[in-house]
Amino acid sequence: MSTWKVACLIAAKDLRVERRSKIVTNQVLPFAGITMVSFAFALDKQNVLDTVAPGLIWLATTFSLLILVQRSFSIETDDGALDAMRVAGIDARAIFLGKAMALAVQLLVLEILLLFAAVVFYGESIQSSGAQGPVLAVVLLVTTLVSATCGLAAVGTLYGGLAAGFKGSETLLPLLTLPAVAPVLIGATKAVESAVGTAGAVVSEGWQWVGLLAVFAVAFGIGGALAFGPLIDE
Amino acid sequence: MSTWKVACLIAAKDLRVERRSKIVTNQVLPFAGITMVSFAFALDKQNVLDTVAPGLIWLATTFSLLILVQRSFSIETDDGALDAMRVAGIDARAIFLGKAMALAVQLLVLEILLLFAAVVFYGESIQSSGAQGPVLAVVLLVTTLVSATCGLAAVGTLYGGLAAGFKGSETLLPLLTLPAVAPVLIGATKAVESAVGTAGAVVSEGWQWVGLLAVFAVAFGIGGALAFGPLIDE
Amino acid sequence: MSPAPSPSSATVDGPVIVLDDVVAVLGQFPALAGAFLTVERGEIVLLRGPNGAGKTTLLRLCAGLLPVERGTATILGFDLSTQRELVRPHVGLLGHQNGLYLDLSVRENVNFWGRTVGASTDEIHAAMARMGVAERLADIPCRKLSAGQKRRTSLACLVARRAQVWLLDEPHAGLDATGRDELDATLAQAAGSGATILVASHELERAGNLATRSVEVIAGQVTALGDKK
Amino acid sequence: MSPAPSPSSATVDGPVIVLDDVVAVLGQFPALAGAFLTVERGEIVLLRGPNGAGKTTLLRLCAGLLPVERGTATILGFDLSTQRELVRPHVGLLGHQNGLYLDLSVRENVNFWGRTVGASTDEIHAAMARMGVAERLADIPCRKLSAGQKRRTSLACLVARRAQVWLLDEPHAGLDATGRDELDATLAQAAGSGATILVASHELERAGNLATRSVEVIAGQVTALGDKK
Amino acid sequence: MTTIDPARTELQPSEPQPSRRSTGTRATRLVGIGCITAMGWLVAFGLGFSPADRDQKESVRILYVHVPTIWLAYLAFVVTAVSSGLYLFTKKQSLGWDRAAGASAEIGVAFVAVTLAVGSLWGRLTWGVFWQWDARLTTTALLFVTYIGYLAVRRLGGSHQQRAKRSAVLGMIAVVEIPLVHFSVKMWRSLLAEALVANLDGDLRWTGSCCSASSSASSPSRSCTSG
Ligand code: HEM
Ligand SMILES: Nc1ncnc2c1ncn2[C@@H]1O[C@H](COP(=O)(O)OP(=O)(O)OP(=O)(O)O)[C@@H](O)[C@H]1O
Ligand SMILES: Nc1ncnc2c1ncn2[C@@H]1O[C@H](COP(=O)(O)OP(=O)(O)OP(=O)(O)O)[C@@H](O)[C@H]1O
Ligand SMILES: [Mg+2]
Ligand SMILES: [Mg+2]
Repeated sequence: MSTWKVACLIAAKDLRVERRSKIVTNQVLPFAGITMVSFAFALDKQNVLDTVAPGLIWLATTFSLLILVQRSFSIETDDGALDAMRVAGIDARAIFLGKAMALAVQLLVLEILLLFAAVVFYGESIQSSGAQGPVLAVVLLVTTLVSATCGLAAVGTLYGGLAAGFKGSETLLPLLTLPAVAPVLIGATKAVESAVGTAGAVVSEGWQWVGLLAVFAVAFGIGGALAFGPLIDE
Repeated sequence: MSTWKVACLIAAKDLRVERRSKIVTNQVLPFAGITMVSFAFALDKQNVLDTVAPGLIWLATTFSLLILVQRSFSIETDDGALDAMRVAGIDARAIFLGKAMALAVQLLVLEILLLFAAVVFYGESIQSSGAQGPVLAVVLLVTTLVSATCGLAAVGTLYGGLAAGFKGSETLLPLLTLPAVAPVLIGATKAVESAVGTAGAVVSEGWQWVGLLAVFAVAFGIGGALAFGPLIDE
Repeated sequence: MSPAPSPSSATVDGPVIVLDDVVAVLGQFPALAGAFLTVERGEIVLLRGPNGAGKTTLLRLCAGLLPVERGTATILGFDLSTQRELVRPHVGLLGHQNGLYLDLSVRENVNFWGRTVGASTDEIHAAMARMGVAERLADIPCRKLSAGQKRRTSLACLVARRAQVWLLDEPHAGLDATGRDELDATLAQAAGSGATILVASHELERAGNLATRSVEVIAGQVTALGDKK
Repeated sequence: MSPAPSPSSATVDGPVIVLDDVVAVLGQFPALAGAFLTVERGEIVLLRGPNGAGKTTLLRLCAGLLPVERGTATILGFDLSTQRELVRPHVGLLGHQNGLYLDLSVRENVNFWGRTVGASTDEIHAAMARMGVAERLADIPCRKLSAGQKRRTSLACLVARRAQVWLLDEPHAGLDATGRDELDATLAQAAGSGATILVASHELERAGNLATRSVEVIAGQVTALGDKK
Repeated sequence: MTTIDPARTELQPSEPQPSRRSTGTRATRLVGIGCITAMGWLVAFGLGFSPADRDQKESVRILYVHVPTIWLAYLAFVVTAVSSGLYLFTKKQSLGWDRAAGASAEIGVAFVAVTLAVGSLWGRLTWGVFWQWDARLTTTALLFVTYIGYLAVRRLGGSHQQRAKRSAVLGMIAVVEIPLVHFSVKMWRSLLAEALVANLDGDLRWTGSCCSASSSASSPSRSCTSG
C-alpha cells in the first residue's frame, strides 16, 4: 500500500465515523452558530458588528477547529487505535495526511455554512464594485477559504497528534494551536474583509493575504507530514 | 455521611486531582490569555477594544469554563468513576454540589487573573469617580465575580453531567452550555462595564445586573441540584 | 451511611435477590430477555454463559444502573424500579472498568471511596493490605499501575465499601495467582459473614470452585435454577 | 505491504526474537530491568509472572512502542533501536486495549485494519468468521458489543493482519469457552505455519497447554531460559 | 507481592549529593569576573553617564534593558532550536542536547516575560497605556505563549526519548516565530500597503521607528506622546 492510498483509507475512515456519529452536523455546527450569536451579543455596540464580522467568522471557525481536532483524535485514543496504527507500521505521513484531509473536508463544510450565517445574521454581502464585478470577489473568497482551511487542518492535526492520549490533552491542544493559527486568523480575516468590502477594503488587497495563507498551509503541510512521525512515536 | 460532607469530599477530590495534574495553571490559564489576545487581534479596530473589553473577559471565561467542565467530567468518565459513584449510592445532589464547588474555585482564580490581564492588555481601570471613590466599584466587581462564577459553575456542572459519558460529549457540551450562560455573559459584562466605567456607565447601574446574576446562580444552583439525579441516571 | 436505611434495617428475611421475568433493553436490543433468579443470603452464585449472553447487563441491572423494562426485580426487599435509591448504598459493583481516578494515588482512591461510606482509616488500610496494594504501590498514581494492579486497587475500593451485595464482573481477569487466592479468600469470608455475591466469569474452574451455585445465562435468559453443589 | 520489505525477505535464519540485557523505562521506573530472551521461529512462549512484573512492558517493547533504554533487542534480524520502522509491519500486538473504532461496525473495523496491510476481502471475511463475529454481529457498531465480543473483534483484526510475530497480552481474558478454543486453534495453526508467538497470561493452565515454552518475568527481569516442554 | 530487585532501582535518579566542591575552573572564574566588571560598567553607563533623551527624558534608559532582554530571549530560543536539531539529527540521540534545549527555552521565556513587563511599563510612560495592539507587541505575546506551550509539552508524560523528540520538533517549529517578531513591523507595513507618517528627527530616529510603527496600527491619538 502506498502512503497515499493508506492516507485515503484513513480519511475515508474518519469521514465514515463522522457520518455515523453525525457530530459535526448535530453539534459542532450549532456550536459555531451559537458562538457567532454570542459574539454578536457580547459586542452589541453601534456599528461594531458589521466591521468585525469577518473576524468573527474566523474566530468561530478556529474554536470549532479545536473541537473537531479533539474529536478526531479522541476516536483514535478512546480504545488505543493510535497505538494499533503505529504497531501496524502505518506510515506516520499517511496518518497525518489522512486525518488532515478528513479534517479539511469537515472544516470547509462548516466555513461555508458560517459564511451563509454571516450573510444572514450580520448582513454581509459580496463586494460587487470594481471591474469584473462580484466575480473576482467570489474567486478571492473561495481561494481564501481553501487555503485557510488547509493551513488550519494541518496545524490542528499536527498538534492534535502531539497532545493525543495525554492527560490534559483537551487543554493542551488550544494552548498549542491558537498561537500557531493566529497568522491564519489574521490573514483570512483581512482577505475576507477585502472580499466583502469591510471598511472600504478593495478586492485587490486581498491577494497578498491569500499568498500568506497559501505559504502557511504549504509550510505546515510539509513540515507536519515530516514531523508527525517523531511526534506520535515514543 | 450527610450530603454536605460528601459534597465536600468530592470537591476536595476534584481540587486534589487538579493540584496533581496542574492543568488549570499550566494550560487553561495560558489558553484564556491567548483567547483574549486573539480576540483583541481579531477586533483590532479603532476604539473598539476598550469598549468591548469587559465582554471579552467574560467570553474568555466562558470558553475556559467549557474546557474546565469537560476536564472535570472526563476524570469521572475516563475509567467509569461516575458509574461507581452512582452505584455507591452517593446522593446526586452531593455530586452536583461538590463538582460545582470545585469548578467555582478554579473559575474564580481564573477570572481574577484574567481581570489583571485586562488591566494590562486592554488598559482597563477601576472607576474611581463617585461619592465613595473606588470602594463601591471594587465591591461591585467582587460581587459580580462571585455571583457570576456561581452561576457559571452551576450551569457547567449541570450540562457537563448531562453530556458526560455520551459519545461526542466534547461537542455536545458547548452546544448546551453556551446558550444557557448567555444571560450570565450579558449581565456580568454590563456589571463589569459599570465597575470600570466603560462608555460612561456608572457604578449604581451595575447593581441590577448583579441582582440578575444572583437570581440566575440561585436558580441554577437549586434547579441543578434537584435535576442532577435524573440527569445522570438512566 | 446514616441517611440511608442502616444495613441492619435492610436485613430482611427471605431471599436477597429476586428477579422475576426481568427484561432490560440496551438501545433497542433486549440484552436481558426474561431472567428468573433467586439468591439467598450468603450464597456465591456464578453466572456463566457465552460472550454477549447478558451477564454484564444482569449485574448492571442489579446495581441499579439500568432500568427494569418489564418484570420485577427485588433486592434486599426493595423494588429496583421504584426504590433504587434505597438499594444502592448496600450494593457494590466491580464492572469491566475499574472506576479509579487515574491522577490520584492508590491510597487516595481507596480513601475517597471508603470515606464516602464512612469507613475508618483502619478499615481502609485493611482493605488495601487485603488486596496487596498497601505498601510500595500506595503512593503511586493509578495511571502508572499495571492492569492487574489497577484491578487490585478497584477491588480494594470495593472491600472498603462493606457492601451487602457484591456484584463482580470477571473479577479474576488480570489478577496473578496470589491475587486470585487473596480474592477468593476475601469473597469466601465476606459470604461467610452474610454478604451475597454474584460473580460473572469465564474462568469456570476457578470461579466454579468458589461458587456455591452456578447459573447459566444464554441469549439474555436465565431460567435454570442452577446446579446446587 | 509492498514498500516495506516483503515478509519473505525478513525470513532470516536464526532466532526471531533476541533480547540481550534489555532495559525499558516508564517515566522514571525501570519496568523492564534486564531481560534476556531468545525465541525461535514457530515457538509459542508463555510469559508468566506476578502483577506489575513487566510482561506488558516487554510486549510493548517488542512491538516497537517503547524505546530500548539499554541492551539490544533484535526482531526478525532488525535492531529495535534503529530499525523500528522495518520491524513493525511484521508484528501484531493485542494489548490490554482493543484498538477499535467504537462508532464503526465490526466489519468496517476489520476491513480497515486488514486493508491497510493489503488483505483481500476473502481473507478479511475468513478472519471474522474465525473469531465468530462474521454473522449477526458484523454490522453492529463496536460500541454496543459486550466485552468479550470486542475482544473477539480485536483478535479478528489481528488475524487479518497476517503478522509474523504475534504479541498477545492476556488474549484469553473475557473470551468464553468456545472463544478460547477458537483462539487456541488459531494460534496453533499460525505457529505451525511459521509465526512466532509471545503470550502474556495469568491463566496458566489454559495458556500453559498451548505454549511450547514458558518463561517467568519477575520484577522486570527475565533470566530463566524457560521450561522446554 | 512484587519485591523490588535492587537492579530495578539502580536507574532511578539518585538524590543530588550536596557537594562542597565548586564546579568552577580558572577559566570560568575569569569569565565571571569579566562579566561582573562589564556589567558594572554597563549599569553605570546606562543609569549615569549616558545623557537623558530629549523627549523621553530619563525613561529612555529603559531601552538599555528592553532590547537586550528580547535579544537574549531570541538567542535562547535559537539555542533551543539548534540543540533540538542536534538532538534529532545526530546519530547518537544524546539527551544532553534535549536538556540544553529545555533549559534554554526556560531562560528565553523568562526574558520574554521581562521584555513584556518592562515594555508595558515603558508604554505606560510614553504612550499612556500599558499595551496596544500593534504587530510587534502582539507577535511578542504570541512568541511568549508559544514557548509556554513548548514548556507544557516538555511536562507531558512518556519516556525521555519520546519527550525529547516531541519537544525537539516543537522547538524547531516555534523558532520560526522569531523572524516574525523581528520583521513584524516591516511585514505589517508592506502587507497593509500603508504609508507611515513616522518622520521623527534627530536622536529619536531609532526609538521613534518602534514607537511610530507601533502606533501606526492602532489609534493615532495614542501615538508617541513624546515631545
Ligand atoms: C509591552 C510593550 C512592548 C513590547 C512587547 C515590545 C517588544 C519589542 C521587541 C520584541 C523588540 C525587538 C524587536 C527586534 O529587534 O527583533 C523591541 C524593540 C524595541 N522597542 Fe519595544 N516593546 C514594547 C514597548 C516599547 C516601548 C513603549 C518603546 C518606546 C517608547 C519601545 C521601543 C523599542 C525600541 C526603540 C526597540 C529597538 C528598535 C528595533 O529593534 O526596532 N518598545 N520591542
Ligand atoms: N443497541 C444494540 N443493538 C444490538 N445489540 C446490542 C445493543 N446493545 C447491546 N447489544 C448486545 O447486547 C449484549 C450485551 O451483552 P452483555 O454485555 O451483557 O454480555 P456479557 O454476557 O457480559 O458478555 P461478555 O462475556 O462478552 O462480557 C451483547 O450481545 C450486545 O451485542
Ligand atoms: N512512573 C512509574 N513509577 C513507578 N512505577 C511505575 C511507573 N510506571 C510504571 N510503573 C510500574 O511498572 C510496572 C509495569 O508493569 P507492566 O504493566 O509491564 O506489568 P504486567 O506484568 O503487565 O502486569 P499485569 O499482570 O498486572 O498486567 C508496574 O509495576 C508499575 O507499577
Ligand atoms: Mg460482560
Ligand atoms: Mg499487563
